[in-house]
Amino acid sequence: MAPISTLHYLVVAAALFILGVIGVLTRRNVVIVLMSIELILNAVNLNLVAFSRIWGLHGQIFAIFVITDAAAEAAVGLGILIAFFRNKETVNMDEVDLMKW
Amino acid sequence: MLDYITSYLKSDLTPGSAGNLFWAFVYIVLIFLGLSVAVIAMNWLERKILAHMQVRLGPMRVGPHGLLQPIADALKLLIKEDIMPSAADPWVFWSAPLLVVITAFTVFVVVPFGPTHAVTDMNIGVLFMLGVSSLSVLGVVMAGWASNSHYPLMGALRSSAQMVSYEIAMGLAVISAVLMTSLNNEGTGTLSMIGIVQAQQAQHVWFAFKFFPLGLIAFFIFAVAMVAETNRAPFDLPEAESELTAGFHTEYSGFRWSLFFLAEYSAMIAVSSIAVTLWLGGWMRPFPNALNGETWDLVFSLVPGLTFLLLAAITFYSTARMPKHPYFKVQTIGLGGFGAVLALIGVALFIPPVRDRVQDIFWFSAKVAFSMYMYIWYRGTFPRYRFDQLMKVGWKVLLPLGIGVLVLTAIAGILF
Amino acid sequence: MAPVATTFFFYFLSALTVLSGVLVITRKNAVHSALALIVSLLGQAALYLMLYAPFVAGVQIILYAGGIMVLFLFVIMLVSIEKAQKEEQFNQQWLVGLAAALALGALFVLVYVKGRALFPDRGILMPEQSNTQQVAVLLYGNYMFTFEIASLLLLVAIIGAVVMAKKRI
Amino acid sequence: MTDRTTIDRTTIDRTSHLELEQHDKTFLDSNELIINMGPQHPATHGVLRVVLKLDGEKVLGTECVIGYLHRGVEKIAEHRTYTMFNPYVDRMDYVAAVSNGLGYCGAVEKLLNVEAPRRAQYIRVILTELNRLASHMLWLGTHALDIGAITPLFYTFRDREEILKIFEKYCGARLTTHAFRIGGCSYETYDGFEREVKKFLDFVAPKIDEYEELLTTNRIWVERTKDVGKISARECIALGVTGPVLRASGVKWDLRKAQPYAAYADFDFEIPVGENGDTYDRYIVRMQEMRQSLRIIDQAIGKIPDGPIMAKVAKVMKPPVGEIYHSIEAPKGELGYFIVSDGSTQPYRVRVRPPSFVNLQALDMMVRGALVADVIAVIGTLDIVLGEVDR
Repeated sequence: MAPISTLHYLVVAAALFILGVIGVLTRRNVVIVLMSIELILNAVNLNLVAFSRIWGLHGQIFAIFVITDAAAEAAVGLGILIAFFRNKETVNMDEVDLMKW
Repeated sequence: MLDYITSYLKSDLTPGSAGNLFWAFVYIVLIFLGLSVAVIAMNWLERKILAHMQVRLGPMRVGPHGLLQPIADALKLLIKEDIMPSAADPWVFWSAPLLVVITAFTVFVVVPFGPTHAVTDMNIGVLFMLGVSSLSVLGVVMAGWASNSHYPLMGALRSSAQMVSYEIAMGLAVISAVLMTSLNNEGTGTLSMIGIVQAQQAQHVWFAFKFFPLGLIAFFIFAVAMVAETNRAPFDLPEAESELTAGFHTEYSGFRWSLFFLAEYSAMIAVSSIAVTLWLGGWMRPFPNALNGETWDLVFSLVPGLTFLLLAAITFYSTARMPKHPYFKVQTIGLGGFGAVLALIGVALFIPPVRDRVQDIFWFSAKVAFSMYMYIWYRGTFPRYRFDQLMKVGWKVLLPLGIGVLVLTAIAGILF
Repeated sequence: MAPVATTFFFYFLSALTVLSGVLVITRKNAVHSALALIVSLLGQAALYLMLYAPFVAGVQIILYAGGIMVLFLFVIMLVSIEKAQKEEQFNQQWLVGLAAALALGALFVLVYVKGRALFPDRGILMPEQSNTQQVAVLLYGNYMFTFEIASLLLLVAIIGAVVMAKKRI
Repeated sequence: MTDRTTIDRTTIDRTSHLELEQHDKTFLDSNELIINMGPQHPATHGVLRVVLKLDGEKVLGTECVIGYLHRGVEKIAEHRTYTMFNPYVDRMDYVAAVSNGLGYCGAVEKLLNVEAPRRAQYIRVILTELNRLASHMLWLGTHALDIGAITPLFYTFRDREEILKIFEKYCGARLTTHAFRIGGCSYETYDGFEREVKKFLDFVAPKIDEYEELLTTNRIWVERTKDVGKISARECIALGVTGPVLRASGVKWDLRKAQPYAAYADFDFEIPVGENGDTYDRYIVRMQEMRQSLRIIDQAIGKIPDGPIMAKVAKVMKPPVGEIYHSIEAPKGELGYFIVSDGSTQPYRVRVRPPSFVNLQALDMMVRGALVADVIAVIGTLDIVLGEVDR
């Protein structure tokens, strides 16, 4: 087998990214959509870390920032979800069609 | 092959760092066995010590002084019917105890019982330990949710909130210890568990006594947070018997329940070993700064053997006090045999090569054992906190204290 | 230490990561999805270790698997999911979504095939011992300002989450 | 969508009936989770079932479901003669059986218009106060256990054992003593009774200090009990709550002083009262009461008179037609017996006013707006015995 190169990692990351995109576009459950976003962010992270192996550590720093961002996004996203659920009693994405309540 | 095996013994690296798979495997097996024995012993000791604190005798029937009680319990749990509620989520219900056990055991990969006695030495050792032990909360949440019942769910919500909030105070305390490792000529600290102990060796002080009282306060924060992390009294709200019957593992029985039990005790040992490594000098012997020199080294190196001889003496004393009745014959012989084994171990620990090898492991285990005793003591003494009070302690007391200690440690590190 | 069985571990871990990724977007039950995501994240943490990024791996385990996912599970337990499970799981535009994803995949394939030269196979092996230090030096040196902004972002997120989730202010 | 009213202790409607049917599916919103605590729960002191309506951890209301230990004691009385019914009352509050007997015997004696001799009265006082100690010790142990302190339980049980030994020596039974007869006492004191009781007093006084040492200034204990399950004197009186719960709210009401029965008028003792009516005050009041009991026993032992232990009572009792209400201060509060006689050998009707049952009414009021953990603490502090609640 060929030795594992950067490209191998990139392919894994691409697969995860596509999975995340499918999840975001097709699922109706808000929680799962949020989790799909996490998948996308993670795919990006994997790319960054894989590149950091070639071009220095900056990629890892970016990965850490992305994780920070993911934490912030999850907190706000879940907060919105709770507020949404309290008003609509559903977690269906298609019902999110009001700008205010 | 033989070379491969013996070559490691001469190196002063951990098997993981030396890349020696054979010895790494041996260490893993040893730690697994040792941990199981420790949990069994802990079970017996906790019941005995609690009993004696509460003016009763504790287990006395199975074996002399109840020595075989934990084994009887384990057998009972294994034979018991394993019940799964019909409305439970089978996969999650099934995997939750496994996850808890796996995380509790995985932590021990980086615990340094001595300068070379660890499975491996990661340069993110502390981070790894905190990370993996924080995974156990997932198992708790899964167990509570999968049971599909009110009490477990409330227990799971309580414990996840509790574990997540105390992790922060814990992390702050850990960082101030890591900060202390950087007080050398190069100014480089380390996250490696072995590196932290070596830093304490280089500075000739346990970090608990560094920058008095800063180190002590950080140790105190960690000591409180680790009790909360492991859901033990007085922070045992998730499994508070009088409130939530048994919390997140109410619906578990038999073998699966025993896995939770095993995980709880090994998690206690794990966090105790982090505390010992970070603040109590890991495998260092006591008083490294005040009582140093060859003579003291020799004196302290005799302590392991003496400890075992003392235990043997206590056992022999108890044997002599056993009732002289044919009914107790087997038990008396058993207790005497146990004492003889202890005495043999004690004598063996005086032989110089063994003595030198065992030093580190003995001191480390002794400190962990002390920490475990504290756990039992807390349980015997304190009432239980209420949930809002628990959160108050975590966020309003420990967190500001942790930040303060961290800042002051940094300042002290620059000044001194 | 020298890595052992890199090829095997790479394929094993990436299979684990991708398969649990598939589970994330296909499970009916949100808790199962979250658990699959945790497995996927842990697999990725192991991949980071293989890429000589132990610090990022540690952060991934603590923050992602131990922190964010617990938050997710917490919320899933708070909102009732029984009703959501009985409903239709995919929305009407699932064909469009699938097509978009396929197009994206084709784009990736194109880029990787055409731009192969951009990603040299030789990897500069980072000295494992000082990874944490190097990250720290960069983080508190070059990226100091970014770091501070990130802390601000987190503060805003905390306030935002509290405001959103509170029953009444 | 249900109306989302703010729930906090000051604005909460403490009297409205709990509507269990009306709830949402999850507990994200205000009024949601219904939890069934008991009848098999480690902290409900028996087979009490409390249905809790929760908002997260906050209690919106409770509903007590009782009757799991109902044995129809009052009905049994209608088919037993006055003497035959005497042992049954021991089975109501089985941790304070002597008090039950004292109340019943006192009531029938009043009905018959006889009075027990002085010596019998003194023995009654000694045994009843010993029993008050035993009951309070059991309460302390279980209450502390509910709040999470497991050790006091064993200490109190160790010391309660000494009391039970005295009971056993006196009348042969430890728990359901049946110590008194209508008209006096069944038994003369055994040899060395005074000496043993005195020895016990010397033994137990430092033990009470020991319990206080473990708990009174324990930070966690104080935090868990201060301002928990508060009830004002007004609310206590409105609900008919008596005993230490009432006294902890600041009402100096003790039947031993207010309408002395047996020989209580002869003794010098104080009525400890609290101020806030919270769980901590109730704890302090009961601890003080234990010390006062020691004082009473000490005085009683010192001046126990000689003489007969039985008054002249007919073998077949036929009280005159009429009705009587007699109440005593049992460890848990006012224990009253209402007996209607139709002139036959059997009572026409016996009605017991059990303190536990009445005090349990206050549970809902005390825990509304509190947390789940407080419910446990409050059940513990009310000191209920299900045998007495259900009868």
